[in-house]
Amino acid sequence: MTLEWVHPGLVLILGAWALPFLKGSTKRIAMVLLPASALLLCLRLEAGTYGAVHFMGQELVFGRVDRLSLVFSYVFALLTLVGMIYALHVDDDAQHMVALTYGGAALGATFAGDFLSLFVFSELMAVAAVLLVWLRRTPAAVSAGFRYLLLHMFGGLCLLGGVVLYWSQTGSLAFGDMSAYAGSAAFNLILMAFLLNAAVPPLGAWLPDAYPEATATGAVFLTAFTTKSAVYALIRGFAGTEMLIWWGAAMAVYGVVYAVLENDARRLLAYHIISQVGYMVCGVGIGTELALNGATAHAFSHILYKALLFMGAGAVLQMTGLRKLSDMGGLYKTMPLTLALYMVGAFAISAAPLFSGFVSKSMVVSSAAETDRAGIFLVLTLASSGTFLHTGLKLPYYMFFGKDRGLRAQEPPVNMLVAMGLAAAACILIGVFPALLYSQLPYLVDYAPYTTRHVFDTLGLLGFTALGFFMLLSHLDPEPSVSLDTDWFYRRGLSAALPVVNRGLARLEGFVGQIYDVVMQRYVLRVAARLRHLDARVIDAAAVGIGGLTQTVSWGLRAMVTGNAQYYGLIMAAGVLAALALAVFLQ
Amino acid sequence: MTTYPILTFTTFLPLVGAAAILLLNQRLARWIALATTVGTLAHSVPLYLNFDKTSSALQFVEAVPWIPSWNVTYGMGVDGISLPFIFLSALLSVLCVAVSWTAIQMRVREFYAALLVSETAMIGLFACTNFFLFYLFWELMIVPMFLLIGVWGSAHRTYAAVKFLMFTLAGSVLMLVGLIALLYASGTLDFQALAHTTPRLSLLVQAWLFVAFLAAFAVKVPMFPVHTWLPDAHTEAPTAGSVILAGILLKMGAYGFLRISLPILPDAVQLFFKPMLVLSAAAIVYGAYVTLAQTDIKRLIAYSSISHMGFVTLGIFTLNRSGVEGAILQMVNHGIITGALFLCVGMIYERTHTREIADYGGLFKVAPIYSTFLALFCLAASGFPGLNSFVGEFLIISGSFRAWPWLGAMGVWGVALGTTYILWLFYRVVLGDVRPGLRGLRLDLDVREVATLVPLVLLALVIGFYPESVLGFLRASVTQLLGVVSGPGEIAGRL
Amino acid sequence: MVPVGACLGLSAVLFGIGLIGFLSRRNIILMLVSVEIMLNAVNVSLAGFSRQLQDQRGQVLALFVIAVAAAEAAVGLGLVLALSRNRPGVNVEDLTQLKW
Amino acid sequence: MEPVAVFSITPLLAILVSAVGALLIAGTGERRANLREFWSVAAGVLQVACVASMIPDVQAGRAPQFVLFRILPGIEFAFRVDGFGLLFALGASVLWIATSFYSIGYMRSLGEHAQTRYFTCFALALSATMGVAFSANLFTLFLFYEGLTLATYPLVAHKETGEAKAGARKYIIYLLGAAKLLLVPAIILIYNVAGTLDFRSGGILPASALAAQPTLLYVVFALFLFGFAKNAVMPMHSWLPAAMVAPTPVSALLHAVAVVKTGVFSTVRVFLFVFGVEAIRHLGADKLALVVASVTILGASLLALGQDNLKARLAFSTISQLSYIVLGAALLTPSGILGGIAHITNHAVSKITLFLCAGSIYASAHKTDVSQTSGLARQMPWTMAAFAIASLSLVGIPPASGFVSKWYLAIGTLQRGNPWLLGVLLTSSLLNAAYLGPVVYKAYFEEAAESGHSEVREIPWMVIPLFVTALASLVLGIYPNPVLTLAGKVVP
Amino acid sequence: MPILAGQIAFYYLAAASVASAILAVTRRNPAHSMLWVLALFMHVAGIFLLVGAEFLAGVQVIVYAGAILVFYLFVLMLLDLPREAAGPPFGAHWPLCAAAGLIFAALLWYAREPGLVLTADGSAAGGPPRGSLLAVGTALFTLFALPFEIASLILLAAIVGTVVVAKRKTES
Repeated sequence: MTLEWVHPGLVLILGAWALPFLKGSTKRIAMVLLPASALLLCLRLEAGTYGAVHFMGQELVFGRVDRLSLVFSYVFALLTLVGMIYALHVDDDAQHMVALTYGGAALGATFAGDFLSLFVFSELMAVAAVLLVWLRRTPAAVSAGFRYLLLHMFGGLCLLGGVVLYWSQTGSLAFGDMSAYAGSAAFNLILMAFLLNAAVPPLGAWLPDAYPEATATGAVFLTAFTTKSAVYALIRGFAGTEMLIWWGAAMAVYGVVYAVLENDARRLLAYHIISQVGYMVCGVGIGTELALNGATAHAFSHILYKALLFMGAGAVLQMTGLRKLSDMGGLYKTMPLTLALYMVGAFAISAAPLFSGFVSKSMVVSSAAETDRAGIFLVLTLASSGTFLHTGLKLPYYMFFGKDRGLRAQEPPVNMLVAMGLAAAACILIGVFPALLYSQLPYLVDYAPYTTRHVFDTLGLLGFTALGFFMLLSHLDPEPSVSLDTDWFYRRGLSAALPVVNRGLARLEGFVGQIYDVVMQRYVLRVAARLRHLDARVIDAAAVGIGGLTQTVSWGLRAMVTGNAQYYGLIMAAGVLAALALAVFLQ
Repeated sequence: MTTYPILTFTTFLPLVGAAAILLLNQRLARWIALATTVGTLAHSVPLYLNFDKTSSALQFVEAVPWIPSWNVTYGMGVDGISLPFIFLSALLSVLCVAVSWTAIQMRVREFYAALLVSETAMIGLFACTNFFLFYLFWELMIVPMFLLIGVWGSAHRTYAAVKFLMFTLAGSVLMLVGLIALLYASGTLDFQALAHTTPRLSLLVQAWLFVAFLAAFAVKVPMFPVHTWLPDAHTEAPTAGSVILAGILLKMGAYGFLRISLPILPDAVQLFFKPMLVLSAAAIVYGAYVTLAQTDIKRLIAYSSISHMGFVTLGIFTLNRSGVEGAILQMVNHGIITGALFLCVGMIYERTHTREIADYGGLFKVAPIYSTFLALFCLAASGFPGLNSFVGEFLIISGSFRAWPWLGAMGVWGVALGTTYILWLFYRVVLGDVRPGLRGLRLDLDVREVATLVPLVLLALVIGFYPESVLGFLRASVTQLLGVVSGPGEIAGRL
Repeated sequence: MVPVGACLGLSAVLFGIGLIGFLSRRNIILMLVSVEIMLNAVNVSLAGFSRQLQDQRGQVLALFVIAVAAAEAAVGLGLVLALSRNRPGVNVEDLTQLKW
Repeated sequence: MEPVAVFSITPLLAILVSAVGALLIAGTGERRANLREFWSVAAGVLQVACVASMIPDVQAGRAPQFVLFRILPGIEFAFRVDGFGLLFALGASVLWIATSFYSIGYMRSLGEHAQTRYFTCFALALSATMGVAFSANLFTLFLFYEGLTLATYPLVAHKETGEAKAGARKYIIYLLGAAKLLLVPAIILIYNVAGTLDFRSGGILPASALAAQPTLLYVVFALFLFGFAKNAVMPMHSWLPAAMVAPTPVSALLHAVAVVKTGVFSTVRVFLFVFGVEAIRHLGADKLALVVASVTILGASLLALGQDNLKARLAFSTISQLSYIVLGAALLTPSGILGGIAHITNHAVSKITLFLCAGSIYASAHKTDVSQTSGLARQMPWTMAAFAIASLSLVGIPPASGFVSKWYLAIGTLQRGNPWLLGVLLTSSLLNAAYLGPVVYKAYFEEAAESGHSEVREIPWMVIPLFVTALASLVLGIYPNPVLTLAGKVVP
Repeated sequence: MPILAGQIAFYYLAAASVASAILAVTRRNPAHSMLWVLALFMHVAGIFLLVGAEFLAGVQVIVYAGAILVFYLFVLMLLDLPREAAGPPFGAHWPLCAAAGLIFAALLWYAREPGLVLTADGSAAGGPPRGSLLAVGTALFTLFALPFEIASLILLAAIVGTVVVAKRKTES
């Protein structure tokens, strides 16, 4: 760790441990100061490689700084700052520490130059995210967090497996473009790990399952880091993989469809993250400079406006404690400011002109058009219309307008409003001055978003969607339904499979455990008893029997002694007779 | 050699002692017996010290012509194989006198006289160098043992004594016939001459002689089918009787194989060694199984002796160096351990007057010193490495693997069962909760009893860690013995 | 003029008869008498041989046989007298006290 | 690089130190408890000193050697210290000190009976473990291996309840039975074939024997693998859960460090120093070991999932972790073996922390089951922190020591080119997370079921040692070089 | 011709003695058996004469028939046995004894060496035995002096024995 270069991520991670020892206002200042200083550090960084370390015979690079990683580090640091401001009012030290660590880990992953440190930081991110979910301390949160952990462990292990395979084949751990190894086991494993992190269906079901369970402030951080760092990794390693295009497109549609069905506010937004990330994945898949620029830009802007939307929904949750759209409504009277800031986010996400979405999403869409993938172009535009429908219209309408259920919630605390304001300002700034963002993008940008035709097309699209929305308003009432998703598999399936396996194994275990008893008790002892019986009855009896035999013979002989002299005479005669006959005949 | 006839003196000193006891009154009997046995032991020590380990020839030889017409001389001499046993007999006799110090109350003089006569017979048998004397001491041994069991035994002593007599006599009668046939066939009865100088007998004669001697030795060892007298004899014999019986009497049979069958009838041994191996393996496993099922402690240890002696015969008939050396070592070990076990059981029987395992339990809490001794001897009996019978079993099983691998497996199975029944006995008797019956009695050992057990403990440890002390003597004689009997199969050609 | 074989034949027959008498008669005295017959048979054969071998030692032996027969008869009958005193009738089947 | 033998008595001293300690402890008896405790700690410290004094020798390539008796030609009662043995001994003796402190607290707080017997047997068990670590040949190893079984029997049967007795009985029957039935013939056959029992780094089997009797040697290999029942390989494992009936410090030191590690240590010792890598590859016996180890790893982890009792769960986790080491050795690749050996220390450090935490939970909060641990973190912050760190290491998450050995094991599987084994390793780490995770997150994130629980106070005597070992497992993860250099000495 | 007369006499004597022996053995009344035994003794004496053993014949008649037989008769009278009333004269096992006796006789008859049977003229070759009475007397008192004395001793013992055995025990 060369001293002159301080890794911004490390600042956040180590700084977090200082928080519990600070009191009251000094703690608040520190909470803001830490991310701010990290942002400043990132801004001051120039391209180059720093912090190379020799660990277990491997060459680890902690600080590989280039245009791509810089962009992502800016947005991550910025979001950490905004998130911390948003969470100033929360007095649970643990949440802050975890949030900072989470941010630090994301920065770490961005700057990671080799697979090993990337793996280390991504694992750290996974653990931090789980803790964020768990810190909500509701049983639902805890089980959701556990499922999140399991899946990310699986992801982590695939990454580790892939890294090890890659390392054993190439001998180096450098994290660079992998296209040369397309198709190899290592390539697939690493790709799968990042896809899981990027919440690509069917592996992405953890996102809508875990994010709504997090605390109001925690969710803001969750939206940003894990998915976008995965996108960053995909951009760096897997640009131009054909397959990603189709995955991206599918994600876009999948996210929108489920969002429309969804009733829980933050789960709707969570589904929508998947659809937006779909755009980025699709961009990476296309792989042209424009597409990659688009993906990066979209990631940048998406982090900001998605955080803004979550802050809005979080504020409402904070003040009203409600999650379901079906029991919200009529809040515009008491929370006008939140509504306004929320609408900025809504317009940004639906890529309305003068907002950041317009600037970044269109790059990806047009890159699809350039590489004449008509189908993809069509799908992406449809998805963006869907986005405007549910985030832009359905959610605000039912949350703020809709039936007035007499909820008289006040405005959220000041720091939340300030944070939302900052995010909204950023979105507008990028929307109005795209150059700000374009200059930071990894490749030269010669794309002009504000062409009249493009503006008109977008406005037309938005208008039609609005029209459609108001027309079908009655059908779109959110019912308290639970949408089935692939996470059913490991939520129900696994928990069902586990006891069956356990019962079977426990029985086997019991059997093995008892073997020694069975063998010892039944067989050995029974054989021993039978042999003892044999020994006593047969062999001993045989020996005693011989004794008995001699006894009976002697008794028999005794009977011959009748005392009658003539018998003796007869016997003697017989004896002599025999001898005589023998002598005579044997002559 | 030394002009002073040390062997004759060692052999017949106990006889003199016995006569002295019978003449003097009862109170002095114990002390004279102790003095005589200790004297004999002292006498056998110089034997041990200046014995020349390198030569396999007989040492301390004494020869006096006795019956010229039968070419029989009164010959005494000792070589590597018989020396350990002489020392063991002397030692065990001392311990027997010590252990029956308070145990024997009635007819004390006759008891000690019988004990001393048996000692003479034992030492004489191992020290003699011709068949005639061997037979004479063999027969002499039966008489005192019969008396010991018959007079001072417990409940069914007469049955056991008569059974012992019948079995042993049946065997030795056949030996007598063999002896005479041998004399007739080869003209002399001297072991060395028979083994080396006289021309080898024809296979048929050798076979018949082998069978005749087998009968006598098999009953004594005891081998599998003819073993049923041993448990009865052991259960009924007094402690001293069991110690002598297990310690030395069983070894006379095996010693017979080594001294007579192997060197003099080598071709017959080649013919019969496979069935003998099977019999020994059967004895090991069968003995072990039946031991498992016993409920009476002494009977259990008796059956365990059958299994252990099965090992000895297994070792002898592997006919390769490590097997035979292991067998002889195991004979010494078995003498020590089983002798010690019987001493322990005798001591506890003296206090509780019951031999049923069910009546015992939790001895550790009531009699800690006794339990530690018993623990040590049980470990030794189960072949714990570092104690003496591990080395013996190691050599025997290694030899049997070389001769016939399946035998090795049976041997190992025997060892495993051996560990089970000994530790199970120990578990039931010593661990567990204290039986009500045992609570009142003053169970722990007094100084005399500890003194009797300590020498055996020392021997077990010394042989365990330094078996060279016994093996050193055997090496030369065993090589010479095996030279006569060419070993059957040397798979790995090791050693 | 008397062939020895004939004497032997006669002696054999007489001895057989004596034997039958001795083994089967129930009266002790008659058993003793049968013994006398057997002894006579022996004397006949001795005489025959002495004649055939021209050697008088046969006859001397015969004499001794007679002497011994006399002694035996005397003692036997003495015993019979003693026996008959404490038991009526001298029947050999009753005298079985000596059985072990 | 065969280390040059140098005469030195320290290995014997290391063994005698704790044996004498045991005598002193037994001598002082119940009356002067503090003095007795002092003796056991002093013995521990001395033992570590002895063992540590040999580190420079071993590192410089010298192997301290000491021959006591010559039993038979080719069999001696002798000691020889090499990197492998030293590493194991160091781990065991250091952790003994920690456990001694811990058990003082544990015994005092629960007021257990027969504490003298407890500490004496502990010291004896350690001297036996040292014996196994430093034995120069199979005979000495077998002797101390059996001695260890006997020394630990009273510890397992400490509570003297019916259940404790049954567990102890099963414990002794499995270990003694397997030793007698499988080990003795194996040792004898090896003696027959090789003529000697000494350990030599390339293995002692003559080439002629390898060619002549491959099947016999394969059988002997299997006999050794299953004979060392203490390595809890699948069919021979069920004594370990049964031995959980022992008080926690016993299961901590013995079933995490001394007893089970002796089993695995001996197995690896036999693989590398009696058979040797080439011989095993020639016999094809490594496949058997790999299959058995994999089955054990997966089976035991799955079983651990089903156990609600915390100690039972840790027991099954030990069984699966042990087979990592066997797997490592059986891979026959340099880094695989290195990983296996390193895992001995890493697993020891982390597993002992887990067991100590379980003990402290039981002692302070009288909770034994995983389902009862909800909300414990608030009441017992230090214990749960240690538990978390140790489980991180066990699962193999980077900063902790478990990751280092798992990393080398993974590379080992790849050097052998067998992806399936990599699969086994990864799935089992997943399973580790599955059965250790709930304990941690229940303690931290679930509210304690019955609020207003009586004041649960962590006992300092117990918490300090377990936190030290937890930190140790972290430090070994971050700075694994000493462990790796010692282990490296042995890798062929 | 004298040979023929001798043979006829021998055949008569043989037949007569066999018949009297059978009758002596089978008579129910002991007295009758005694008389048949007397007849047997007389015929045997005749055979002795034929064979040339005159002294023997004389002793036979005097000692055997005269003394021993008479002695038997005395005892018979003394015991005053009732006629063999009770039960059959022969023991239950008499067929066995008969068989034994007959086999015995047959064996001896078979065994008599044909060679020994001299042809009629053979006996003549030897001529009359040398003064058989003289020869026997000298032999008795020279060669067999010792056995002669022993014989007298036996007789003495018999006399004393009989007296002791048969004397009625007086309450002394």
